[in-house]
Amino acid sequence: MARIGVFICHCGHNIAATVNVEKVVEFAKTLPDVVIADHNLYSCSEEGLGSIRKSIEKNKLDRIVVAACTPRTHEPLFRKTCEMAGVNKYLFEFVNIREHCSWIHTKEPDPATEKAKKLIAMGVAKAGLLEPQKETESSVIPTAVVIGGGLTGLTAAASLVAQGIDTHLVETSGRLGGILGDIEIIGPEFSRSKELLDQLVSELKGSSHAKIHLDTKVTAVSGFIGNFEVTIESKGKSEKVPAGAIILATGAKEFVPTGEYGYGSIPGVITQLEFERRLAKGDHPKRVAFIQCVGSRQPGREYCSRVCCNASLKNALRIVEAEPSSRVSIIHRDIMSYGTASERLYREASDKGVVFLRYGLERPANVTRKQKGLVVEVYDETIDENIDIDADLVVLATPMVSREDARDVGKLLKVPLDKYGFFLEAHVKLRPVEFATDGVFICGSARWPSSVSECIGQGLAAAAKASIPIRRGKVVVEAITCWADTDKCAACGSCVIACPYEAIEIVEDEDRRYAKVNEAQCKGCGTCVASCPNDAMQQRGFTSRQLSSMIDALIKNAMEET
Amino acid sequence: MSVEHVLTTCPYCGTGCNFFLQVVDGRLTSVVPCKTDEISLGRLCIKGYNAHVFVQHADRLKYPMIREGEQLKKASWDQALDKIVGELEAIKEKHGPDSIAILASAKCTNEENYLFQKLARAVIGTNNVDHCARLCHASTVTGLLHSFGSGAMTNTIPEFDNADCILVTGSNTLEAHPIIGSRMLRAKEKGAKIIVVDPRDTPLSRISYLFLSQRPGTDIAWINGMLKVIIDEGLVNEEFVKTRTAAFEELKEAVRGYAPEKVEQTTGIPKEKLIEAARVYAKADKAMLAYAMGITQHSNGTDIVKGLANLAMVTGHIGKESTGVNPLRGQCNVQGACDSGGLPNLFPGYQRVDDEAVRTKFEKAWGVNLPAKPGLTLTRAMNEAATGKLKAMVIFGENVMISDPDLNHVEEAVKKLEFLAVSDIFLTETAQLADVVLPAACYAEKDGTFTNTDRALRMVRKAVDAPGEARADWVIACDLGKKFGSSGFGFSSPAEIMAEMATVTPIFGGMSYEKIDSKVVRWPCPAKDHPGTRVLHTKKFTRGLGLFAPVQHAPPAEVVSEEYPFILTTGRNLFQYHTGTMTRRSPKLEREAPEPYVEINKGDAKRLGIGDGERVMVSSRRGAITLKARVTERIVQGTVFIPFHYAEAAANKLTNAALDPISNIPEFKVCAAKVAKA
Amino acid sequence: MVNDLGKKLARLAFEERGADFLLVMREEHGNVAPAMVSKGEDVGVVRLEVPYQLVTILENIYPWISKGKIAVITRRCDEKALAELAKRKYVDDKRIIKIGLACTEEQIERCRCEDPVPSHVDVGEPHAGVKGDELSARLAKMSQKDRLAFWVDQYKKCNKCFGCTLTCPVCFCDDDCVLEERTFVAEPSIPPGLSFHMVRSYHMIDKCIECGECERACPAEIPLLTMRKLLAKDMKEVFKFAPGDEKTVSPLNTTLEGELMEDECNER
Amino acid sequence: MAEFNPTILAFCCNWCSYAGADLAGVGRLQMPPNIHVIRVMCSASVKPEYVLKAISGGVDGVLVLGCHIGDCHYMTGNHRTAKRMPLVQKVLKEVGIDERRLRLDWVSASEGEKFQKVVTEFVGEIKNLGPNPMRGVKW
Repeated sequence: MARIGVFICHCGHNIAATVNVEKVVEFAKTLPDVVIADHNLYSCSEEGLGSIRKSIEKNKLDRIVVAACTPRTHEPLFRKTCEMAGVNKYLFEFVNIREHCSWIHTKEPDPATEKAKKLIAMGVAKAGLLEPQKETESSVIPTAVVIGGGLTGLTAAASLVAQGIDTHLVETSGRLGGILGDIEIIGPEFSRSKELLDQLVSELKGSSHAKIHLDTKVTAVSGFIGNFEVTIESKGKSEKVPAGAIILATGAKEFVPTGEYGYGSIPGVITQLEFERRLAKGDHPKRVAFIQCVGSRQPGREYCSRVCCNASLKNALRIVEAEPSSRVSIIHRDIMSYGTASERLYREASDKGVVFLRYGLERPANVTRKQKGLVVEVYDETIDENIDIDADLVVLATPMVSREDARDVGKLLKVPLDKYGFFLEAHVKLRPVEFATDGVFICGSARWPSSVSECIGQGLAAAAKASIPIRRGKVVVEAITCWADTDKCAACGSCVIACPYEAIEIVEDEDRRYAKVNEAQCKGCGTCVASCPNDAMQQRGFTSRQLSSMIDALIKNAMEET
Repeated sequence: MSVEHVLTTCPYCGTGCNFFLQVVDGRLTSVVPCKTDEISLGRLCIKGYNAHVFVQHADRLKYPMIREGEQLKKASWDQALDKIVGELEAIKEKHGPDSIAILASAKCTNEENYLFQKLARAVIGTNNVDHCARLCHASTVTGLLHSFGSGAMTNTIPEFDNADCILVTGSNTLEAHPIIGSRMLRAKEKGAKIIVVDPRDTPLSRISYLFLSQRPGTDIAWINGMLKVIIDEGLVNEEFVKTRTAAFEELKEAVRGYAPEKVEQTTGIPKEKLIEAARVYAKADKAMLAYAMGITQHSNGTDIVKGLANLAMVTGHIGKESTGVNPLRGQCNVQGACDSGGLPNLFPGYQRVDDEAVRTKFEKAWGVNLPAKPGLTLTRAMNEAATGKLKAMVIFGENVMISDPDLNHVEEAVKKLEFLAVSDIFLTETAQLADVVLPAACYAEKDGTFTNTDRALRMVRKAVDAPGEARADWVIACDLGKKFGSSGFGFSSPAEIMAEMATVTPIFGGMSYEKIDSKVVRWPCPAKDHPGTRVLHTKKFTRGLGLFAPVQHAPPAEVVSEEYPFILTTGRNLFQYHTGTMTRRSPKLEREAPEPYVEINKGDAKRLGIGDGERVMVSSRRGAITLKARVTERIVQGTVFIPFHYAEAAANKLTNAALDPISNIPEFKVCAAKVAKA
Repeated sequence: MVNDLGKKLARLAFEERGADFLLVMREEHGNVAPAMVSKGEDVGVVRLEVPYQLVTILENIYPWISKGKIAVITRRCDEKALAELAKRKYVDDKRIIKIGLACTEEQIERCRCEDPVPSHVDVGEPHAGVKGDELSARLAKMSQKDRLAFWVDQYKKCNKCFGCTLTCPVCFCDDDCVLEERTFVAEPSIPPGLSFHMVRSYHMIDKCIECGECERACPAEIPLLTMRKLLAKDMKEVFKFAPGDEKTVSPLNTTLEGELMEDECNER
Repeated sequence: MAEFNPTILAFCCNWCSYAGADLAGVGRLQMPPNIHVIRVMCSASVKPEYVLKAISGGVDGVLVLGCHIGDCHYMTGNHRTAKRMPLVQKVLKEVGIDERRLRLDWVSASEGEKFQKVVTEFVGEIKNLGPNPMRGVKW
């Protein structure tokens, strides 16, 4: 029989001002298997943690319930406290009576108190059924695979190689550098992209740790953090690369207009990237009109690509600096030139006579061809007037969009994409360059349209993150994985179909067939649990008996009250 | 590769469902219902579906054992049988044949029981043969014998379908006889009114038309109460009473004092309900009365049964299709064990041992002199053993150490015996005390017949071989007979035994394996060309006129007191069966009801501060057990219920061995108890 | 002695289709019994009008039959059941020889069967299916309250024999059914309450092939088949899915990609 | 008679809806105190059996909240949820229990307001539906 201790937190006034903590403590004492219920002003304070630790030892507690804030922030702290007191950290159950109770029922102290009681009864019921867990460890292959040979991929690879980590760089095209390869000058400091790229490439070529695969694509990925097997294919020949970590740096591509502003039909209407190539060839037109947000920030593609404004500003300056008499105008909806350096670009441009006109989505500019050149008809919102602009060249600043192969890559690596086809990181702030799938990392424009500096920063970040498991040499999997109760399993295979990670297989031994979970591959989503008709599939820390007991506790306490 | 489906009869309750045992290469793999079976209609209860599981259980007894000091040591069949014969002969020599008793078995076939009683009477020379019917329907046999002249169901199971009113009392039919219960459900769907009289709110009472909840031990009060209402309201079937019955005036006199108000005080049944019940039952065109242990297991069980008989006769609800009095027998062959003479006062076919003519008939048939004095009942035998008058017992497939009342007393008695031999399929609590233990074949390993509760002979067919050296009990009985030097045991098949039985047993006179192999035949079946009998007492009662018995309410032998404020009543649950030797070895059944529990009313529990699932100690003047409390509204305040299946908390440690003077049935259903947090 | 029907089936199974075993129903002891025979002369007096669920019997014994082909009398629903079993690798389709049985009108009536004719009829006269189920219609007309009352009354009669699961051809975890535990079925005794029946309904929703065996086996005569039919209809409406096809996968375990609901789910 | 105060169970996935609920708390967004949250890793691990058990036991409403389709932490977990729950509703409907007692919805980690809105709406809806009829049933 379990010996449960319940510790209820006042969180200063945060909880206690609404929930009658003393009453709840008295109630908790009446719950099955509860040997002690206590309360602290701040459970998470040194003092609070200390008193919990003492109580565990004094009362020989083997299950601990803390009713306080949210497990998403504080669970690790209390789990650690349990461990320090000699109790397996998985014998800890967190009840959220702040975010989910006191804070959202501030005007209803009595109902909030009743609710807190029920939540704690549910937590205690579950705690009674918790079992100690052992976290599994597996070794890590000291090799990394970087997918994508653009700036981001090169940066990541170079960083890994510099750390002495064997790294395979896989690039689908025949050349390294990606989009940056088409760009001569990089803003805002007008450095030459070539220098940057050559530097990185030479670092790689010069290292025994690096292996570069051009004209190569990834055709299959199996395994899990520490033990991936990446199948790459080049000119019909395929090769299997074992790897401990994978960095995804497949980048994005420029959106090619579909007839907007006469693109494709009117000569002289080109895209930013096409313009970059011309500039690289040294051809500097006199009269240029940039149109921003072509194909972005509009229904269907609502996002701002963030890099296009800076590109236009940079190129506008290059023109006026090359030939001060040039007439350059930037037709925009808003100028996105964040950060001090970019802000400087904007000011310089306007100082040097670049004309800025503001148009609205509902009244876009109109480009026509006259004998002496192109005419851009703009309705400028700020001055509320129609203006005609003569131009030799109209440059359409289009957004970066996801590559058409993004979805396939996502499927290969079992990682999610957002609705625009960009890859979704595990958490915007907490895990910005990681995927939910351990061991797979994301950086650069594959994640979101990124500037050169962002690509470099993220490339380095991803490399740093990826090197952690490789350096450690082993990975620990949190014990929330699923397993199959082989006695109950009827081998119907529902779980095999349901598992998003292909972590389950039906195995045969002697006369029996049953499901087996590869726990290193299991991410603990529990999809298989809900697919199992006879409850053979179970998830650690979320077994059906544990959750059912919570439901029973709710019913018992709620129905008796009414 | 062989797959067989062997048609046989369920070894559990007395309904006698037929089903197929599925056998794959000698392995019992499952139970398949028999869709064409007239009784089960291809439906089974959870026990039936699991009836194959215990058969090939590792715990089965595989070889004979003889006690050496504390231990039971493996022995050869000859050693074991010689030991038994030797011991019994010596004891008979020293103390006379009546110092020996044989317990026949409601789990054995008719043929086997016939041999058991023959062994006792013709070989050992005593009428000391009885079996557990003593604990369930002894009072039915005595009661109905008195009123009608025959102590069995007057109708057949399928007839429940067409009744307009079914009065069920002292029977938790949906749990104890699920497939008979299903017949009642069919009737209900057809519009029959079901009346349940029971201290417990049973699954059946919850869907009944009327539910009367009486205090345990007050049955005669409500029965007489109904009789009075029927008489006062002119609902008596005058014609029937005039032409078919005797002593109606005495009855009238007897029930005068049972006005509904007064009955309400005694029983706790609201008078309106009692009156309504009386009217519904009396006015029905076809009314079936069904009852079980709740009626019989009282120190005045015989009288209560007579009371029910009165109820049926007053209204003329007997002797017609779907109309009659139906004791529901609780074991696969408890009816048959009685039919075959496993009773101390009766030869096979309910022929009295003290009847000169009958005895001469059997003496001729068996070629020996037979004792005239009725023998000891099972319950009396235990007392005699305790006092040392009874020296030896041979027990075939019964587990008295769980099933009998006041177990501490039983244990003391059994331990006092000079010699005990037990034949069983598992090493039961009783077998553990034996001097010789014989491994028996179970129902799936032998041929024979069971008589189910509606008097139908049901074939039991061998599906698999018995484990190890285990033998069928009929073979064991024959071996013993021969070793005693008797000539009357040279049978080579159960069919031959049935043939002999038929010659001396009028009600079985026309029975033969050829006949019953493909037909459902119910006794009485006096002649070869006789189709058997579905409804009893159609023209006249077996005894001639139906005899009204004036019976009076008497308080139970033990009433509640300051110290023992609760009435304890015992019974079965759906998933376990009797002493659990079979069901507790069937995982699915064990999983449904794995541990002993006591049902206690919500109010009582609150008062005693007992929560659902908490451990409590229940004690009576005879003993105490601790078990889990099941807090429920399904039992009246002041009463607690404990299923008797569980050795670890045997309800019968508490029950009272107070006996009904006529039938000697113990009062399992009422004793005073106290409940406290453990 | 072997009757003509028996002879015909024996010829079909053993001579024409090379079966090693034949699973049929035949007369035994005045009853009709399921029987598995391996020789024509053992077939006996075959009787097909008694609806034994042979697929369930086959499923039970299959694990012990290591080799050889098994011929089994299959109604339309049995075909579907076999498909569901093969889908889950409980039986190897290649080892099963189906002898198609067209159900009688009475049987079709009893099952309220809409799809009674097997893909290949070997015995019996094909008859058209019947549309709809009288009770379903009645339930549809009822108020929610009355509908619940109806089912509660029905379920109150349940005494947990597990006949519905044990005799069901596509109920495959009956060695260890979750309904036997207290995890989702709280009631300690009978009747087992609503969750028992709702959980089973849910488990059946992507498997039930409407053979009606559960209803026939039910001692309480609960109209289980009607509930199955109602939910089968719902399943068709929501996912255009019906069990009984070896190639289809239950929608319950697949993603939304390329499915009707995708958009509707995207923004709710 | 006292005002009906429904008991409601909510399953929230760890990554989106539970975080969303936390955010609602942080924002002190007020809502009726009838909801009792059980945290699961993914809405796809919510066994339909839980819902059916809860409703059979008298719980007045069950809310299943997951990440928006496409945002699932486990890629396509919520796809399964999106397909299971409608059928659970059918099971309820056919037996005579209002399917609105079960609601499936999507709340992202940043949608504290939506959590508040969904909860408030649902509690209101359940109040209109009245107590779970199973509360009154005596087996």
